[in-house]
Amino acid sequence: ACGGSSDAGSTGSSSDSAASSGSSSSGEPFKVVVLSDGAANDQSWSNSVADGLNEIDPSLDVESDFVGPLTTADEYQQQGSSYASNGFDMILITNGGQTSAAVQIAEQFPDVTVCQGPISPTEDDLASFPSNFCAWNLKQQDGTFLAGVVAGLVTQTDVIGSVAGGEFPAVVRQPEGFILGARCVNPDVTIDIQYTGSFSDVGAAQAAAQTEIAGGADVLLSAVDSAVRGLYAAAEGAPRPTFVIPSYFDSYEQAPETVLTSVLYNLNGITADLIAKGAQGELGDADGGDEQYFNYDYANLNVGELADFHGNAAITPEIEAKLAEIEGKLRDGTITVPGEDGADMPLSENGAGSTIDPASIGC
Amino acid sequence: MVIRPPLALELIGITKRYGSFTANDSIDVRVEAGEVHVLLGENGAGKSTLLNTVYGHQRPDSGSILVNGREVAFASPADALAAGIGMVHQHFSLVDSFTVAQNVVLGDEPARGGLLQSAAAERAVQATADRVGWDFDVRRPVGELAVSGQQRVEILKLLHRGARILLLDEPTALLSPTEIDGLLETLDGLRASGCSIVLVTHKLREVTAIADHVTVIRHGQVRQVLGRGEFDEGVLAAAMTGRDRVEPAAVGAPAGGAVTAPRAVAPAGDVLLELSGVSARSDAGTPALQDLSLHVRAGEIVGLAGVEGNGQHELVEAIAGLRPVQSGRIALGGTDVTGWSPRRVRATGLGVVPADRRGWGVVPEMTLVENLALNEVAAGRDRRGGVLQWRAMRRRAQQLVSDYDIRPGNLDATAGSLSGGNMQKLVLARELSAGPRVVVASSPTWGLDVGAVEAVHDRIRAVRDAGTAVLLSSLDLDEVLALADRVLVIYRGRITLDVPRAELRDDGFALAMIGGSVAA
Amino acid sequence: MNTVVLATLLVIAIQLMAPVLWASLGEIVAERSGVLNIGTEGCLLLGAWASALVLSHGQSLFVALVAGIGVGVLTGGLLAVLYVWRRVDQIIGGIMVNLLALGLTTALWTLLRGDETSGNAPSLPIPLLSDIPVVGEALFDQNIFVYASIVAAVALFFVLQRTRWGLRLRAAGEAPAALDAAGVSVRRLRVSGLVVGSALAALGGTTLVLTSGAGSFVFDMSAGRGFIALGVVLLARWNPLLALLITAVFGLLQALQFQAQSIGWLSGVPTDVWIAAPYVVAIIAVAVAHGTRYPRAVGVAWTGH
Amino acid sequence: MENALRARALPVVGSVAMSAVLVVLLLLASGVNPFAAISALAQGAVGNAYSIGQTLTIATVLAFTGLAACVPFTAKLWNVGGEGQLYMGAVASVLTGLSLPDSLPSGVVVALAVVAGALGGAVWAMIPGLLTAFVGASEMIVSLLLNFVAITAASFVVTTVVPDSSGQGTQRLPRDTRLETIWPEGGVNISLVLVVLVVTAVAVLWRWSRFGFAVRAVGLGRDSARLAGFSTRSVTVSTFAVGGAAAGLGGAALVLGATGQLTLGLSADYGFIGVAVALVAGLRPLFILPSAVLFAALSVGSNNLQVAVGLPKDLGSVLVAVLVLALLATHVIRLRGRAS
Ligand SMILES: Nc1ncnc2c1ncn2[C@@H]1O[C@H](COP(=O)(O)OP(=O)(O)OP(=O)(O)O)[C@@H](O)[C@H]1O
Ligand SMILES: Nc1ncnc2c1ncn2[C@@H]1O[C@H](COP(=O)(O)OP(=O)(O)OP(=O)(O)O)[C@@H](O)[C@H]1O
Ligand SMILES: [Mg+2]
Ligand SMILES: [Mg+2]
Repeated sequence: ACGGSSDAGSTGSSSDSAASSGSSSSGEPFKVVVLSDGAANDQSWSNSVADGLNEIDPSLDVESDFVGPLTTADEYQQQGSSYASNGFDMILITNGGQTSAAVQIAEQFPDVTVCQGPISPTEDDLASFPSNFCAWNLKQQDGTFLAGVVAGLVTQTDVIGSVAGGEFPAVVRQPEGFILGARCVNPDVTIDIQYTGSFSDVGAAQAAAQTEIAGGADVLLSAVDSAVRGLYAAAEGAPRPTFVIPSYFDSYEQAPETVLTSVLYNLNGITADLIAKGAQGELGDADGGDEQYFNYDYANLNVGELADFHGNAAITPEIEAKLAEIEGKLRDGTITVPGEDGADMPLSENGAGSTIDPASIGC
Repeated sequence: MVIRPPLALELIGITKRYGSFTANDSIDVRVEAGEVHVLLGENGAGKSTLLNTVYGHQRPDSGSILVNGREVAFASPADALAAGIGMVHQHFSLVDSFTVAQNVVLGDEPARGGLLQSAAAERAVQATADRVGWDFDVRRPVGELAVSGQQRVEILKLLHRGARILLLDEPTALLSPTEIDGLLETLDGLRASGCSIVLVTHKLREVTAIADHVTVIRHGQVRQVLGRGEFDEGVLAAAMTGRDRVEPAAVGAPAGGAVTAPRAVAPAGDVLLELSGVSARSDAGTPALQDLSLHVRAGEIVGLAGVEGNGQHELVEAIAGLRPVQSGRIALGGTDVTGWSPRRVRATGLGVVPADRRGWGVVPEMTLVENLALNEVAAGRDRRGGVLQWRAMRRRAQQLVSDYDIRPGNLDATAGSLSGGNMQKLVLARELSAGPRVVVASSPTWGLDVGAVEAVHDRIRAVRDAGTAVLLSSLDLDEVLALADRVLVIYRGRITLDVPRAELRDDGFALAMIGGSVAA
Repeated sequence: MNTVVLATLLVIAIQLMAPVLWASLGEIVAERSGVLNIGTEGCLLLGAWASALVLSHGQSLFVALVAGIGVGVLTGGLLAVLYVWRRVDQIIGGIMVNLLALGLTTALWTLLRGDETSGNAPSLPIPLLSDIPVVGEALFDQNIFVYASIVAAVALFFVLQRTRWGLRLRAAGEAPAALDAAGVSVRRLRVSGLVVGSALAALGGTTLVLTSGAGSFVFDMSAGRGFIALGVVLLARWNPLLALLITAVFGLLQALQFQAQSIGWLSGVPTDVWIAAPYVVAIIAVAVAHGTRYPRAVGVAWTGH
Repeated sequence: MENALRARALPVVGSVAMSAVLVVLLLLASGVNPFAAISALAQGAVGNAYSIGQTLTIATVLAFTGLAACVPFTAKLWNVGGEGQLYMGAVASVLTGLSLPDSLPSGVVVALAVVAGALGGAVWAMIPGLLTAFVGASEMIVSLLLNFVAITAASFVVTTVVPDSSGQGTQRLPRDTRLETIWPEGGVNISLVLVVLVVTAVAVLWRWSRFGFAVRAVGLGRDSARLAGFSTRSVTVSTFAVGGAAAGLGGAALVLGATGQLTLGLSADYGFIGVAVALVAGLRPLFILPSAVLFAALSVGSNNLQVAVGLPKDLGSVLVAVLVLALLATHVIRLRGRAS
């Protein structure tokens, strides 16, 4: 459902597909590998990233590969260098915790473009990155904000919940954006946020969700990646109709009864966009482009679009209308969801979403 | 011509090799129905190997086994049991936490659809016990029984399974004299009821008391077969060792018999080892030593007699600093060493010859050099500037190996590769050569053959004569009588008898060991 | 603490208990037979993987159950080859088996999974009893696999005490020489112990998939439960009923973590403290229960028949 | 020495060959050309300067964790907590590096951070050491369970105590307070020299010190050693301390290396693979180095499997496990004195 579908490509090589030196002038394809923290078919973050590989403009003659799940810094380094040594031109890392590993690969292989995210680098960080390195970020809170809008309208109990894995900024911003969105349309909503410390422990995720449900929550946002299964399990056994909003991938098929919608961050679009930029030599200041940091949000690349409701009865036409209105405001900048850094109240701080005044951001 | 009934068990040309070493070399044994047939031989002669082969633990390399005239081949003990052969091993094979009944029926449990019929099992076991005339509470956990009781359970197991041929490997090693007499009586009864018994023992007195036939094995080969009337202790000892004639006295004679006399004059040395009012607990937490007091003087061997499990282990461990003492005082050479670590206790001049030489005496996988240096290194000697002095250690090891005639004397071989006797010599070499003021020795000749026993006894007498105080604890009464200048009896963690060897009266002595009241 | 909170706590505790309980039961059987199975974590993971795999190809719950058990049996067979036949050291072998299971399930789930989806196994409210306030729901309205684990604990207790196999199994762990002398093959007993034990542990994985995983596999989803089980077994002194009790306590401890995040005055405690709590408690308990000795022959390979 | 080497190395080679056969069969079964896979593996491990560097870097860490297993194992004590000790070493090291004042010379900071790493691992390992020595707890279970506690503690430090902007790693140490790189390809740093020194030191201790003698004696004959006057308690505590210190150094080598930070998934089971390293080395300290290189090569090389032949890289740990199990099952590696 994402943009980027394009003209039928000619198979010939494009003259500017050379972001890197060496192998590229003679019609060699532009080779890129994605290193991610999940499997290509995890029906979550990595699945969405991997889907992006099929959406690359065919005219660019890109050859791609995908590796996941990778967990430790060493694995990223080893995989990265393995591909780099095998003549790949670009390495895209979709794990926010691996900046050091990514920078190291970039330093070791100056001819290869290395992109890593999601991160929100400081000015100092950006200055210290090598020239063949690029950072990317996605404004997840735009997406969970929209999910919050839906949740705020759907909830019967005025209590919503979120189960999250690790307690670090890239995760914290998700539930905080969620409650902010809900409060934007429903001032009475409160949230129960649980951190389980694991993205794979379905038992813990389920227990956390059950606790929230027992406390009255009837719409749950997942920030636990693959352990979202535990949330389905909890919602299925709930005493009242309870919905789950998974992330990254339209998960309707996984649990048609409980999935309200999914927050799609358009990771596929981001992936395709970054690779296209790479193939066209726009990445890294060494090759003429001077951008090192790409921050994707709802306004610029539909980051945070919600998946189809698949005819869910809880979604009334009024709700759809309200949602469309908020989407419009997000797109035109009337509403600006706070970022992760900022003087006032970064959204990656615990409790921010429940304390920021919705009116102050344009609701 | 008389038609003789087939032999109960006939072994023909049994050969068993371990690698290049031949443990059983074409051995023939003929066991008649209803007899007690003794296998006699030095340590390592191959007796246990032979029994294990018959019982299906291992297959012979060649040779055949006939039971009641029919050739058999056992792949496992189960086959042997099915053919009516049962074996009691040198080390018991009982499940301590199981009841007598459970132990007895194990492997042939009355069950319906996999469900145990406990009541039926208990009744059946009780019936078997009654048949032999043993009084058992079949519901009692075996771990709570005394050694002799456990031994009976072992035999009961075989009888219950219908075994008619019993293979008993050193069943008397752990028993008190009274218990041995009881066992011999039992065997006599079984023989009378038609069972055939193959008995392994090192104690010649038992052989003369019960054997119908004796097969003497040396170096894996049958040397002699003797029938009743053809042997006495001297003949047997000679046949075993291959020497002309061995004085039974050296082996240890019956209590009160002719023995090497203890020294005529009682030594008047200083008290070098003294325990006063010592109490300690066993591993299980039960009282093991209760207000125990004893002393040993310089130049004196004090023999500590007693039935297995009356606190001997704990006593040795308490002296060595391995077991915490709850109350009382232990003094070595006048120094109070109560509560000291083994290292400090050792430093005051204590040598220990433990009963279990493989487990407590040597480190089997270390070399002779390392084993001979064990104490010195532990004491922090044998090093200069923190660096171990291997050359000096080696030199001393070489010296000890030749002094104590440890064979084979390859310094770099592991101690575990030594035979039992040589392993014991190694322990003695280490413990006695440092000039200890006190030596505590537990069953120092346990399981050793006649020749080895002599060597060990000579060494112990030699240190005694050099002025060392020796506390000798032994399950073997004969040994205590052969060596001790003064005899103590330990019973339930207390010293119940303390008399000079010369004044010892046989009856009171034996009685004391099983807890009878004593008038010495 | 109000009754809703209490009821939730109990429901969650019991449901968190089930996979650990299965693993503990499996470990009890293995250790009773004289084999220390450090590979329990791997068995759990493999069981979860197999069940989820067949479910993802559209198979029924029953097939998933069979697949879980089947993989457990196969794993037990492999362990038997290693520990019983080849006498591989059990601690090292176990660590390697865990490594193997983690790599294998991750790689093969990626390669082989289907795309059918399924949900949890159904709950089974027991009439009347499940209406009792607070405890009713916790005890009598649970997933069928949760009940099954409890039944299995009771059954295993009975089997160990009252059956011929149980008696022999215990003998194999306590005094294999006695069993051998009685003409029973120690090896065969241990093989059966490993196969049954691994199958029970694998059922823990199946349970995880079908009570919490909504029928799906997640990489490393066992999350250390097999290791907790090792401690549980020690504390329970190889008694299945005690294991039931102890795993329930562990479940409660873990369940508290989530209440704590909701309850105001406890929310200041870092989440990590709660996550580490079951392990810390297990360590303390293992240290305090120092008198506990393994069945005498555990960890020692049998060299005879 | 030479004979010992040959006696040790020959069967290892034989069994490596045997498990190679096993793996080849596995590969054939999954439809992959085994030669392509194996050459990919070799390429990945030693194919170019960079991969050689990486292999050496990982080998350094594995040699440390191998030592962490080897030292207590020699006294027949099961330290399977190398993973947690590594993490605690990393935590101590990073916290020290970050908290020391800038005014200190960077060399001093690095040295103190390394020492802190060793101490962190040692202190953590003393928990099972002391509990075993004085309370009689099972050192195996305690050390195993402590891994989880350590990893959680490290995660707390990362996300809460000194997080960087992502919250998934600690703040980074300045470049001049990281370990000096001695070979830029693959970022091989001075910890390689350190591990060789440490391993050699242990080998020397084993042969020439009372401590080494005591550890071997206790390992090979606990009761005899006790009776001779060696203290099993002090051997228990000290072997765990030394082993923990080694694992802690492994953690320090990781965080003070190229990245200069502690991240959430710092170790790819290095603590557990260390157990295999120690075993394949036959518990002989010097053999730990080649053994660590072997496992590092397997693990680094297997990363090349996917790019070259399309096999999931997780098969790398499968490969390691199969190799070790094959070595164990063929009795090429055998624990001495394990029968009791
Ligand atoms: N398990 C074994 N494996 C290989 N060789 C062994 C083994 N046990 C003993 N030996 C060797 O077999 C030989 C005979 O040992 P054995 O125990 O029979 O000695 P022995 O004749 O009884 O001596 P002693 O009277 O001193 O006990 C010895 O040289 C010993 O090293
Ligand atoms: N499994 C084995 N491997 C190698 N050698 C063995 C083995 N078992 C026994 N031996 C050796 O075979 C020889 C005979 O041992 P066996 O145990 O039969 O002697 P024995 O006559 O019973 O001695 P003892 O009187 O000490 O019990 C000994 O040298 C022993 O060391
Ligand atoms: Mg012998
Ligand atoms: Mg014998």
